[in-house]
Amino acid sequence: MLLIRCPYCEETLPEMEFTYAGEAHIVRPENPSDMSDEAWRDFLFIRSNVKGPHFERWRHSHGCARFFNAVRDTVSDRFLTTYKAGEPRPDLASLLSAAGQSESEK
Amino acid sequence: MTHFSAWSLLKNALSGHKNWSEQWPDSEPKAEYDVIIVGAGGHGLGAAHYLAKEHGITNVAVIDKGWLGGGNTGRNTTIIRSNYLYDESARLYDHALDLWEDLSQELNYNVMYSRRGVMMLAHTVHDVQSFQRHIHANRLNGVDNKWLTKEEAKEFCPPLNISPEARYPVMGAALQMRAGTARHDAVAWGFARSAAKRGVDIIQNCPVLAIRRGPDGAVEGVETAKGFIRAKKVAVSAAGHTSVVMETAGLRMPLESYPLQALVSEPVKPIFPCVVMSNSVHAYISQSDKGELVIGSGTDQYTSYSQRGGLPLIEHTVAAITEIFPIFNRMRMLRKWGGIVDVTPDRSAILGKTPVKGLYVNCGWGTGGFKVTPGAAHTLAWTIAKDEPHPINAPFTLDRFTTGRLIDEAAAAAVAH
Amino acid sequence: MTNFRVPGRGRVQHGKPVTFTFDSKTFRGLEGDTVASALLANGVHLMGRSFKYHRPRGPVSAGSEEPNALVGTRRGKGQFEPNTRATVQEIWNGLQVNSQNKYPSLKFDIGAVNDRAYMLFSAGFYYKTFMWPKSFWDKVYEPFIRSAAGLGVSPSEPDPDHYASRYLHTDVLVVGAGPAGLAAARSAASAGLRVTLVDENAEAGGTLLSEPQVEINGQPAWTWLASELAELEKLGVRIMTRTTAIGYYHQNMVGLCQKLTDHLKTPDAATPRERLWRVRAGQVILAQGALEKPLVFDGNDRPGVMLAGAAQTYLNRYGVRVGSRAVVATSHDSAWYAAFDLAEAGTFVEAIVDTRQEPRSDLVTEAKRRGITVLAGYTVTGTSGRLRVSSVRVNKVQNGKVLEAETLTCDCLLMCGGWTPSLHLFSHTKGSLQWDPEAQTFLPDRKTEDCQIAGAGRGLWGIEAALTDGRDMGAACAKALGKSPAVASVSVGNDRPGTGVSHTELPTDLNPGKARAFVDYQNDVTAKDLRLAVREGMRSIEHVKRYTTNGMATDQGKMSNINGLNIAADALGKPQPQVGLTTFRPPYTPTTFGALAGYHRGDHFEVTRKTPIDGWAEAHGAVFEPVSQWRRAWYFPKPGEDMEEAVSRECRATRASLGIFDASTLGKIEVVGPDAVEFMNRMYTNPWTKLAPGRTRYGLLLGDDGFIRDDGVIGRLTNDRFHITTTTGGAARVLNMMEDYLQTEWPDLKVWLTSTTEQWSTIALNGPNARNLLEPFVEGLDLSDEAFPHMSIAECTVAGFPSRLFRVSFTGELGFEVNVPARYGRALWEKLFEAGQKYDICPYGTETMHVLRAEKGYIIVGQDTDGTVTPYDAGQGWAVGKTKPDFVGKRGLARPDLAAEGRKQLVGLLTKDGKTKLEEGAQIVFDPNQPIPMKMVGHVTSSYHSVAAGRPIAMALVEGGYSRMGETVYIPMPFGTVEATITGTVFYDPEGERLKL
Amino acid sequence: MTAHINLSQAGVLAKSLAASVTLLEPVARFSLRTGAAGQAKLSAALGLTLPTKVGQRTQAGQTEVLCLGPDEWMLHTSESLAGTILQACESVYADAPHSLTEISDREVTVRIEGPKASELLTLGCPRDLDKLPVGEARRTVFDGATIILWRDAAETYRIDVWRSFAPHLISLLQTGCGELAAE
Repeated sequence: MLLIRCPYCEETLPEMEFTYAGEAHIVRPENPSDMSDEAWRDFLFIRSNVKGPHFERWRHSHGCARFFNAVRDTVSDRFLTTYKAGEPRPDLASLLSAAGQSESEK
Repeated sequence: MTHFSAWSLLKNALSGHKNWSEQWPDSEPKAEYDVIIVGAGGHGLGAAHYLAKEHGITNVAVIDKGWLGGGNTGRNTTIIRSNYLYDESARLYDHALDLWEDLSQELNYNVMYSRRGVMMLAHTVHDVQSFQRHIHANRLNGVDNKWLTKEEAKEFCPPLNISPEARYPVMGAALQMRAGTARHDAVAWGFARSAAKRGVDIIQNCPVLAIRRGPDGAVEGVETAKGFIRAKKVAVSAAGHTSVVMETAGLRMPLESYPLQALVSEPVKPIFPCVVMSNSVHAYISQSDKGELVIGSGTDQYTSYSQRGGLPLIEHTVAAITEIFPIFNRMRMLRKWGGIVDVTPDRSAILGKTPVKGLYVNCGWGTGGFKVTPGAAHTLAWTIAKDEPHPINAPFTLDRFTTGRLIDEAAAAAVAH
Repeated sequence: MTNFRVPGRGRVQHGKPVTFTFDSKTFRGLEGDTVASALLANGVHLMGRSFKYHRPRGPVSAGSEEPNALVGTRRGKGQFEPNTRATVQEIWNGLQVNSQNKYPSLKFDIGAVNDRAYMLFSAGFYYKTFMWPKSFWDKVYEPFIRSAAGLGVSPSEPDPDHYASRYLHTDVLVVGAGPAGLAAARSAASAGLRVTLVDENAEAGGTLLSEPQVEINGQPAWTWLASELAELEKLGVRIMTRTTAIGYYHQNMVGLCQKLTDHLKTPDAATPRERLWRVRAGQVILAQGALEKPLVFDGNDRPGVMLAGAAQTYLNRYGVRVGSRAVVATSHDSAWYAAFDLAEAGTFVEAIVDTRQEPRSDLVTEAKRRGITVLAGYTVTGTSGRLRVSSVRVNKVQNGKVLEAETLTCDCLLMCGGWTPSLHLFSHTKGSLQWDPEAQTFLPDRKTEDCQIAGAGRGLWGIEAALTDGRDMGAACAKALGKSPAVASVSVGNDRPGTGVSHTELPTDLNPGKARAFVDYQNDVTAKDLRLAVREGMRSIEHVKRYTTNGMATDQGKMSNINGLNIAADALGKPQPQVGLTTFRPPYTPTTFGALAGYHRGDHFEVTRKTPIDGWAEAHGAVFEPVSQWRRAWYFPKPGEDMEEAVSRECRATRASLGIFDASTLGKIEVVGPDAVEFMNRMYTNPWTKLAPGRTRYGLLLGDDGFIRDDGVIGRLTNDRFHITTTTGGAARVLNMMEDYLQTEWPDLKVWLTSTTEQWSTIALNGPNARNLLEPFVEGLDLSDEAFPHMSIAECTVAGFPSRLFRVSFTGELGFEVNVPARYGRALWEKLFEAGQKYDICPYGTETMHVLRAEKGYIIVGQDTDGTVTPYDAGQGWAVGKTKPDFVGKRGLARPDLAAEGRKQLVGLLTKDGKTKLEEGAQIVFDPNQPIPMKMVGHVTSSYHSVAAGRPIAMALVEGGYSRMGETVYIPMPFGTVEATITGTVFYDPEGERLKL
Repeated sequence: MTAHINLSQAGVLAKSLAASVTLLEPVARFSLRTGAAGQAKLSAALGLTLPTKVGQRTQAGQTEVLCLGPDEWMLHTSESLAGTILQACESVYADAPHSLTEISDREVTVRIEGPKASELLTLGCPRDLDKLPVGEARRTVFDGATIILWRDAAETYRIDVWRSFAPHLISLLQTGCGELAAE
């Protein structure tokens, strides 16, 4: 069971309170009707399915009920960071180096 | 290579088993192959076997980042059935079932395909409607599947609790008598031995780093930890890692990889005669030849390659099992493990050609890949050999996600695979 | 029978005898005994039979790693469990114990014929045969294999005991209460942290319990232990014994299984049998010690052959001599001390056989002083004795050559092949292991979790080393959590540090092809099997393990993995790390299903949601059906009525006069804010702008893929306030989907969603008398058709209760839905039911609701649609606001296949004979005479016997259905083909006159 | 277990040496939702300050407000004051658009108190209760059901839970009271 920091509650809490909500930063286009079938397929179905740091969404469904974003390493399942919906993608390089340090401290 | 039989076993027994030959050599890569298959699970090794046996294509390499059969082939609950709703699925899985029935003889390797029947429990009116829909469709498709009253279900599987007081009372069941289980490792080993015997190279511990495409966009070969290997045809059969490999060929896939957990109990004398699946409470169970209760669970909620999985899911699965089979409450969980399953948006596979010339794919089986092993391998081999879809795998294209022509068993029936 | 108990020795209560039965024979032990120690005290070693060869077996260990001494234990009805470790199960007066996997008896077991034919049952033999004739597999071969397998028998009755679970948050979790664990807990606790210390044994102490001679800080070990435990209690450490850390999960979550009653004669009724703890720790300290390795030689599995450390434990902890004439065979110093202790306790030690040419001189001197023969540089090449070892065959080894054999008489053979650090939990974390060529074992390397390994777990040997390391690791964890611990110095006397060497099979002068040198005792895997697997091309330890089943027994390789690895590596001519170590998987020891299920059994398995009116329905004989988490009244049979009769009556009564229905489970969402209408326009297919306050409309919700997700009637209360209803099963899903769009895609919208599903009790009144019944109860609202027409909503009071009143119908009759605050639901229902008597009011359930709506062609999402149906397919195209620029699903609907001709469309079906009721789910074809597989063109989604239509009616999805009105389709059934005509879906009151009353 | 628990009858549902579980009398409950812009005006209208940190509570007379999320508050007040609350908020709707929705009957409240109250909650609540300060509250989960957990004193809690989940939750608390007392 994972531990997840809710960026709205500012607490690190058990996974049991959260619901996974798929890949992050897949924005629903302004005018879907203008999109090609391929573009719409990509929006609906194509996912990066990263092996490593993955930008994803969670919902604090049994808490503040907010959807938020997270970067999680899908190999270790360790969260590199979480941030509020609407905030820009954090810089991966700096996240990884930060994580690297905390690893080496062990 | 020694032919397996009671006689050869006896003969070797008398000579202290000193003369058995290798079941497959551990090959080093050649510079070039006609076909390279990425992923040495049952699917990949099976495709190699059928390429060699039915299409005479033996200059084939099956490459794996680890040991053969070390992925989902060796990590699943070995349920085999074909009572799917849609014609496309029913044909494919029933084709697999036909192959399963002769596989031990075909491979001269006892894969212990056990036709003990797979029973799916209906716990709600909606389940009943949906199972009836399956049974009628199966009947008109020539697929074995029949309805049991709850009393008949109890008779078929005595440990079953059919009390109306149960939280999810059993309202009846769908039974495919022809379905069952098989010994998962033997499937990988049997295909490997047979393919190797026919000249296929099995290259283990050799991660594929990238699929290389030429100026015309066609496949040229694969970059591996042991260097570049040339091939005009490459088939990716890498289960949970498929999208990672396909990405290197510039193809983004409609796939997500989830952790799936399974567990076994301590071994006991025969008590459980069949396979039982319950989708309302999310649990699958059978008893292995060794006596262990083999129990399958659902996937964790988040995508992952960690193969760890959490405790809460195991708690729920075991609770579900003891809810349906209260006599097992004092049994003990011996071992649990995790696998990585690749899931498509419509829970059906992608099997066959891709937009890239010379690149073939076999993925997206979710939790149901084992049962279709020979069927997927057999039709994929055809497609690779002829560079055209096999009538049975033709509907399982990537294209369907653009057109919307999905094969959505899950949406149609909420039946887990 | 000789008594092997040593008076006054050990931690058992010599004054407190306990009797129990083994294979129905009564035995006497002492309080504090395990089944194994008590039987050994009675001179019994034979406790079980092996898995494949049914060889006689006795305990080889004294702990949870035991592979041989597995028994069935029984307390009473339904309280039986197989495969219990005799070395762990504590005895109590009346405990019933049975041996397993034997017939007719443990001493004479017919299954043992397998042992004669062992050559046939080599590794993987079943892959190579049983293939001809094919038909024999199901009927003959597999049943034979299955009945041969499987150790004990399954329980056969429901379990009367109950189980529990808890969450626990602790700063430091220490696993293992041996010297290292105790010291670690002390350091961490001294820093003021929340510390939890767990141990799988009945009491804390670990090795100290087997080494009373040790002196710590000047105190005898057991005195120090008592005071240290008291000190830890004082510091607030939570100490849990009989508690096994079963698994190590993400981010320092550790699962514990605590046994609470298996050792008690009469447990308290309120006390659960076992409790699962889900522990979340800031830091974890793994102090699980090390496990002793057997030596691998011919006949190393005979009863009486056991680990030297186990013998030492039986003596020092339980006061039991495991034999009167012992031979000790070892490659490690530790076994020498076992020999000394036994000798001192009166067991005649025939000889200490050490595989090393030059054992430690001080040990040799000690042995000599005790008059014990020392055979250094020897190997063990065999044992004899049918049900108990009676002699050992040993040979001198000189520069690699095995010389002639000597035979030593004995009744027990105590072996030690070195020790393996217990790193199972560490390996659950996917932490990496490093092969240590020096110690010939794996040690912890890279960590993935915030944990420390202390003591023998990382290869340290001896009590002093363990105490010091534990202390320091505890301190390290405290520092990691920002605390400064107090660390005291420790002094240890009579410590027994030692070293040893590691072996594959011991060298022999006999034909190795004939040797039965066991590596995995329980699964009967011999060294030969492992070498055969390698010969057949199994190159990874995973393959070897799976091919031979080495390490897959109920001890999960605790006894066999390292010996197996050494032999496989030797056969492959590779160093161990290149062959790999099979990953240990949870649980550490087998864990009962009951403990994992915890409270979630019976009606607590999952929540059952009930409406405020549920109690009334139950009191009035309703039959219920589960619908998602809810239970709903399905129908209300009168005495003697079956379902069909009851439903027909309910339908008739409702259409004739008045029916009352509990619709409280319908999902309800309040949509409020200046942008409410804009949100509704984007979310639902329908246009909402023109819907006036006080009016309602049927709303259709799609996914962005264009397929139907949900539907329901939606009322506009004010410009900025909508009252949405959803399907019962859809409520949570729909709200989540709406929040998702609102929060992530349209955060700019000023609108908020609140679930009001359970705020309201919803009572539906349907039938020509609905208004007549309701009117007198209503205040503040004119119910006339003119003032309050079909599809209206208003707030008023009903029977004095504040209410939201809908005029709406899901039956085709004049209908109202009264929403009152949940607490009043039952009261209002009873008032209406009472007043309704004069209209023969009839309570009806979900089945009648389904029939009545089907007569009107109203769809049920999830029954007439599945996840592949569009609004146009379902005949709901009218509800799609085509002129709206966008709504969820609009683009999806335009995808080629969704816009294609000839999709399956929802139509009515009337069977030609007017009598046959189609089966829901039945498949439809155009050509009934085609061969199988047939081309199916659709299926029946709803089918009922309609009282109103006086005939069976059905709805179905049929390819191109709309353009086939009046055409005949065929439904091939097992009993014959049914003909039906395609019609519209409205079978009753097509003009909707009855809604206008 | 979940047999019949009468939710219309306030009173003690379980009592042991470890803890007691009491169903409390109904109160008026509102879900208040508004953006940052509206908070000041609504605070003024309600005569209290809406707390802005998730989990914080404020009380003004009989009205108690809990911040559940960045734009969400739970109001508890006496039933006699319900109307006043409605009017107060209504009066500022134009300048401070918001959603005020009555949910008095959506949930019920049980009080848990006694020497082992905190321990009792560990049967179903995965939170570290040592990190929930007295005087605060959180929305969290208990054995699968969403709850609001109010900590009123070291060993005194209130749980708000949706009506239909209450029997499931209460039956587990009843089991726990016996279990803990037997320890």
